[in-house]
Amino acid sequence: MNQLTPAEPVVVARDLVVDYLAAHGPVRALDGVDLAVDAGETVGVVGESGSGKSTLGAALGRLLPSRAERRHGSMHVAGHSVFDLAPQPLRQLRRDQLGFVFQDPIGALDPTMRVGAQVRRALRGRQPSPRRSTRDAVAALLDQVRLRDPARVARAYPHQLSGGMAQRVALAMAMAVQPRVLVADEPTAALDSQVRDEVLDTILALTRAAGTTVLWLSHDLNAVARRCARVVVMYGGRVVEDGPAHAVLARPAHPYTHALASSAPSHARPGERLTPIPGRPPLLAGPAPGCAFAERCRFVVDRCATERPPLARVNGQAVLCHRAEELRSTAALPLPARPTDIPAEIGGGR
Amino acid sequence: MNQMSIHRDGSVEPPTPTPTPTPVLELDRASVVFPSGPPWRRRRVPAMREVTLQVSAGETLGVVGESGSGKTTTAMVALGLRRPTTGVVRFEGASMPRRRRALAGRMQVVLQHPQWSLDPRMRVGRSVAEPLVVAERLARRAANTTSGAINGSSSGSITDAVAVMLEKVGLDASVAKRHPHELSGGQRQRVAIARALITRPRFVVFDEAVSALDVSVQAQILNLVVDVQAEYGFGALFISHDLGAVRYVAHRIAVMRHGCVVETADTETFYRTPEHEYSRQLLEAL
Amino acid sequence: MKRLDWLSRCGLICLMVLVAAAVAGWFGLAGDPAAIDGDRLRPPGAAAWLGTDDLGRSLLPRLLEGIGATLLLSSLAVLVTAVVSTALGIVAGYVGGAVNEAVLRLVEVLYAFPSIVLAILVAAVVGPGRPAAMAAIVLVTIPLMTRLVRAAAATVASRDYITSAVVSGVGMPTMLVRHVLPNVGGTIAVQGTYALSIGILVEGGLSFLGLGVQPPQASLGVLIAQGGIYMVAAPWLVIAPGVVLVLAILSINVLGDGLRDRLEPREARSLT
Amino acid sequence: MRLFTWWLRRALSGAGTLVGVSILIFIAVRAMPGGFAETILGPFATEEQRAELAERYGLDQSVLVQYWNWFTAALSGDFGTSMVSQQPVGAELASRFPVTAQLTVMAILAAAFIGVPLGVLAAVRAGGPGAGGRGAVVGRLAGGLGVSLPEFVLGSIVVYLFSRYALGLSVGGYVPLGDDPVGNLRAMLLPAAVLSVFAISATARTTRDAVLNVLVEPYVTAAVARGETPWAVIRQHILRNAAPPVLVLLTTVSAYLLGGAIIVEYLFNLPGVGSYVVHAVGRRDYAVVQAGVLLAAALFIVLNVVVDLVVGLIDPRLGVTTAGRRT
Repeated sequence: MNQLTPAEPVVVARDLVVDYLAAHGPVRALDGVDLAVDAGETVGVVGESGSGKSTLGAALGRLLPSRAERRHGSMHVAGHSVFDLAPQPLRQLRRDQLGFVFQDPIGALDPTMRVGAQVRRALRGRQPSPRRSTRDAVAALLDQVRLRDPARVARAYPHQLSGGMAQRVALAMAMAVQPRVLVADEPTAALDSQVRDEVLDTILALTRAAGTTVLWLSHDLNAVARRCARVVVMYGGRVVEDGPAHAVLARPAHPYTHALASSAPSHARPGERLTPIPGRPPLLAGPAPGCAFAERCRFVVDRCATERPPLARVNGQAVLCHRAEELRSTAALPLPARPTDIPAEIGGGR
Repeated sequence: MNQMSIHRDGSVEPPTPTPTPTPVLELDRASVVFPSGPPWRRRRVPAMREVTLQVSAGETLGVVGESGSGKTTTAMVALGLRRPTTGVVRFEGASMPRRRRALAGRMQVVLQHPQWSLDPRMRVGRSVAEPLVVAERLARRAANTTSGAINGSSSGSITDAVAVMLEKVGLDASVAKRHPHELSGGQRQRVAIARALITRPRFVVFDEAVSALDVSVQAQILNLVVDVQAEYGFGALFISHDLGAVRYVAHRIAVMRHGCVVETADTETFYRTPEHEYSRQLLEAL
Repeated sequence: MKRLDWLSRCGLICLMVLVAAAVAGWFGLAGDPAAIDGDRLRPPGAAAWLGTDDLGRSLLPRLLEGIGATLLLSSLAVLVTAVVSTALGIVAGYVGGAVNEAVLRLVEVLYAFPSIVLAILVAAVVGPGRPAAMAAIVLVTIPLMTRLVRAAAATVASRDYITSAVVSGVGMPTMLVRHVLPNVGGTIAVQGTYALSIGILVEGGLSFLGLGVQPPQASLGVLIAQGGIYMVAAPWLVIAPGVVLVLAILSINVLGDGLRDRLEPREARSLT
Repeated sequence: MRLFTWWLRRALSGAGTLVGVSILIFIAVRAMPGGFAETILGPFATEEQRAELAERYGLDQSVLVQYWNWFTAALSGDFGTSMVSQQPVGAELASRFPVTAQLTVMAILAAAFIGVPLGVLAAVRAGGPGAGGRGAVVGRLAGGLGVSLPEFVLGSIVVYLFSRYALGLSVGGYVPLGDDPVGNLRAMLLPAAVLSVFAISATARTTRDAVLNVLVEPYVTAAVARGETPWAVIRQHILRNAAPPVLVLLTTVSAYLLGGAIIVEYLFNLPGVGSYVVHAVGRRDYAVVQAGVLLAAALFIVLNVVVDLVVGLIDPRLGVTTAGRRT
């Protein structure tokens, strides 16, 4: 099953381009994504709606809706080229190597089926140890995601669960097969803030114990940076910044990351005025001629609009910005809004 | 022009609005109970329990709470759209009139969903003008029944008012000729704010007004709310599940949970150490 | 403005051709429908393009007259339905509460009758004839249309722009006319289209049973019923009006589908 | 328990509808222009005839009492006497009902076993590769044609073809199922087939819509993401969740078929309820019309209540009363 050397990345996207076909023409969702994730990494993928992060997550399992079309590039998961697989091996890959957790926890469970039956289906094909019955296996799995009273949850229908409980069930089903990669698409966006932390703790503890690589897609830069070692920032269908969480948060190298961090109200100090990003996220119809952020960027120069920025390395970060080097040397992108509240614990997760 | 924003710019001290003798809006131990279940086994589900709140002129009261905490019910009660089962609602010192239309133009609301905040079949200009047209028509009718006619504004002056208002919220006046689907979510929320403010209301409710917006657009609208509030001096109820956003725009914050207000305190407190344990949880989750 | 797909446009064109034919027949361009001009039951040919009937009347002008009668009768009935259903549906959906409950009950009772059965009851009460056919169409289509308009109005009533209009002091009549009606217009258009096809179906069925339009007045149902008697000897007497009837219903249905798909686009998902 | 109370409410509401329907039928016949007696006896009736009629129908009693007597009698199967044949309507209906029922059931079975799979196929194909291609248009057109083909047109053509050319099946010659099952099926196959065309197409169309609605649900995406095969997803998740709207449609379709059966019986000369009622209208035999219409409506209402129960068993969310609050 494991044909990979540990050094080889478990997820590799190369210049991946995906379009959605709409009535009025194509909309570009991914505009050339390059990303490599090593086995066991926990990566936060941050972006607003329309940034392409959900499309990227879906592309990992080739779960794109039928009106989406890959135009270019490749996606490799555990050594398989996802877009070149025949249906049967593709299902095999989804079943054995991939786990997904989606935003709407209750919607992701079949409303007409008891939870236990659904979990059992996820376990099907797995060999539970011969001494244990399937029922025990289901209970054990539900117990693993820290659900109190697993037997009762197994008997319940999804609509009888709270959002937090349902998300734990979804996690249990995704982790039932001990996948190599878990894609969590805004797993806590629909949850109340008290249970949010608990669910995230469970996800991360479980994946760490299983050695599962995690791609956590989120719109919340700070929440992601607090728990992931590595942060990937997406904008306009591209990865614009990629690096260690503490570095990305403390010294963002891309003007967009910087602007995003300084426009978050939860980090404004009392009496301080937010600096909003003007305009709105782009809607691409084809390849962006230059940098997709150019028209909203404070540091824009002529070539930003006409020339696609090449990959630059700044500090520990990989950045798609023409002026990355220059901005770092002039220290144009400090984060005045973020004084000292992120000490060394960042990046360590919990 | 705006004392409030001077406070807001840079000063670390919390902006304290000049206290007015009577609050613009006051909820006095208001409770709302929904009946539920079949008629023969009617259960009563409380959505608001003895909620007491006051909003002064020029003050923004933030209400923060999870879904199901009763904050939207609180908004509906404050707007007079729902009568409390028990308790009193007072607007400018007087209890809510029996006919809600008596308040036309003096109270407005900005709601959550940008795609539905404006009538999709109406041009933006007409949407913005609507509250003003309604208020003037009602005023004229009231004047006709009591004394003689008063001079209402012509359609020209309404168009002007719309243009002024649109510019005030950072949009070009030409937006008035467009339909909502031609605008982005952030622009539509700006229009919704213009529509709410065109009658110079004394009290405005913002119910999750930025929650559905993109992160990078939220800050624009939050700043706009802060600015117009400072300029027009209305009392505001800013409701959100996001403590970060509430803390940014509000002068005082009420925390709701299970239909109760568990803590009300100055915003300052919510940057440091709120008293109630639940408030602390919310703060930590930021 | 998104346009209709080609299939729906074909439906629209087909419908317009039928209307044009009916108008042409009305102006006598195809001859006098009552004139007896030759042999009885003559097959289609140069003299009478669609053959002649049992009295020796040419079928073509009678067919055009029938198209006109059927379309006019159904359209008038659907117009009545549209007005009644829109009024009931909008008020029930927006106001809710007891009004909603009452309208739903009424609709439920009408809905409990299978359409032809209800039409038969109407014919029994009113007596066979054109008024019976119209009343039957109205009563059959009202529950279908009211239900959907009500549901659409209820959805609109929960929208933010309605709440904010209420807060602004917009009164009920203005609200219904300015905000609710325009926003359920799509539903009314789609359901009105479907109601028209049901109307044609009901008129045809009722007239076929001899309970709707009465000869010598023509309608597509009457022509099919009368032609049925001579089916074996002169199949064209049934086939021509039958094809026209099917064509009319089909093009209206296809048009309705197209309108609906445009108003409620749905996303498909692949299972692989 | 919750399900039971929910269903009980549905059943009570069905009973209410039945009462409403009966009132409507009663009023419709009693309130005819010219008055009830006039309508039945004609303008040249003698005083004696009038008196006899008044006595038989209790016309001297209050309308409420008249209604009550009629309705309670109808519930116990007594629909009065036919004006024309002077025979009890109930007995005649009972002898004719099996024909109509058999016709309708055959068509419904065809709808369920042909229409539902076609609809599922169409929906799944719509999401698959090559969606929106020529196949989709042909499917749309075929489905549209099916629901646009009235029984009286299709039936007339079928009658013509099968009477003109020897095609193996004859038109007419009905024998009861109990007497000669083969002969019965030979006689019923054509009428049932004519009736089925609409049922199959309407079912396929609604099934397609219902399945398309389920296909976009997150739990379908989640199942696909777990690597389940398309067939497993269809069987385990899609069919169960698409079943409620399809079942509800099937009741509507069966109501329609009860109406369509009238036309088919008339056309194929079958001794069913439909032809009985149609002839009764022509003869102004109102007791028969009342009874036939009431029977059709009552069947539809009962069917609805039964389907509600089944739907409630499939979807556990039904019957959960939600507090009317928005947050």
